[in-house]
Amino acid sequence: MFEITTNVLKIEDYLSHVQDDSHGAIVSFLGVVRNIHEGKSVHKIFYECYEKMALKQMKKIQDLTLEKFPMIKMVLVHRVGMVELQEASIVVLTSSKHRKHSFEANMYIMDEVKKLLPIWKKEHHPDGETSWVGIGS
Amino acid sequence: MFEITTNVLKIEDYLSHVQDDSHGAIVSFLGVVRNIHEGKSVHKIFYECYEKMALKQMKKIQDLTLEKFPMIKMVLVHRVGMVELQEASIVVLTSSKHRKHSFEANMYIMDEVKKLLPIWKKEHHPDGETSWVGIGS
Amino acid sequence: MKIQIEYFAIYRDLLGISSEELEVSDGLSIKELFLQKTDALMDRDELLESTVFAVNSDYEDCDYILKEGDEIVFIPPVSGG
Amino acid sequence: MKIQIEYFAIYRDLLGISSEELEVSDGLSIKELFLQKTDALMDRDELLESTVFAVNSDYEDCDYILKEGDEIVFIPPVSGG
Repeated sequence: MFEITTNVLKIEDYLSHVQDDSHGAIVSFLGVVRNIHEGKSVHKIFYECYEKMALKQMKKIQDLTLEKFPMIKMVLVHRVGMVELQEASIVVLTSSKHRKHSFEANMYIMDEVKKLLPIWKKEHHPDGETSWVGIGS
Repeated sequence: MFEITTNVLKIEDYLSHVQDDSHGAIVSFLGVVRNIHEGKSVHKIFYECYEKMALKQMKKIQDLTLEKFPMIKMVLVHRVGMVELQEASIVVLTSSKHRKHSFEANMYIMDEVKKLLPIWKKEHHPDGETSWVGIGS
Repeated sequence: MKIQIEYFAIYRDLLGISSEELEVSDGLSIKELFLQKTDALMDRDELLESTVFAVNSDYEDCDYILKEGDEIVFIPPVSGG
Repeated sequence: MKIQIEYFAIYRDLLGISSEELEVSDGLSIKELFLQKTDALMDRDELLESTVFAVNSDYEDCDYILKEGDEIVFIPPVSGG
């Protein structure tokens, strides 16, 4: 499953979606807001999303992942709106029989997320300034 | 940090140990009891541990990991005693600035766990039989 | 023919609008549309270089020819995750 | 000299004890100790092949020579995780 939400993200809320009696390995990735980016202090980040397209691209990432790793279960959730320091902006869960595929699928999903999802960060700095990540900086 | 426990394992109980304002990526691995192993049905597993040595080897794994990935934080917890279907026997958490090291360190820790920890599984089958994993089978 | 442009992130900030419906001539490419809309912006060339294009929620090349009813978005470098 | 053996997992099941203190002769290797203790077991060769040895909570080679006070464990294939 995949979704976009404004809620606080917790791994345990999504664990049941990847549980399977025949799966022995669950890998989860949490991307959290950190206090520095390219040398500049950050105290929170606003995540903006082109939601219609983001959901279409999430579906594509899910299809690509299940084609490459047919036996896994996966969860991909991105939070949008204002995210505070050390809160999570993304959670990715993968499960499979053995750990190798759970790790590989999880890394693959994150690589595709970074390439495909139309989501943008506006960093809020302690001095009150803001800047869009990845352009004009 | 590392420990051996008889308690039910939950990721959220250990997250605070890897949180760090400068870290943006938290990877967790949960090893859970699955219902089949080498073609035989399993309904629970008894984990036995040579605790004194296991703790010494966990310390060694932690030292090796922090030498290889100096900037990470990590948690390694193994449960012992009877573990039911879909309960976790191990949780490994790693955090770092970026996701690459969190994933790599987590996989590295699990590889070392499988090699070094003196912990043994006695599988309980639905027919009441039991068998030690990895020998005489 | 009519198309729709949705503006996000830096483009909404730079152009001051979040969407518009537009009448465009047949045969216009998405890159030409981009150059028209960003004509007044400083660093337009730098923006073009780092921007990709979406048509109806899919990525498209910059030489894509606009069609009636298309929903267009200029996609600055994404930074999800 | 005296040593201590702790038995775990399949060795405790096969030998029926969980630990023992033992008087051994000088110069005995850990492999020789293993062969003495498992003399009566079926599949002893197979067990030897898949077993490694621990002395005072560290892994040691099978030709390790026992020392006074050592704590010895025969380690069948580990299956943690």
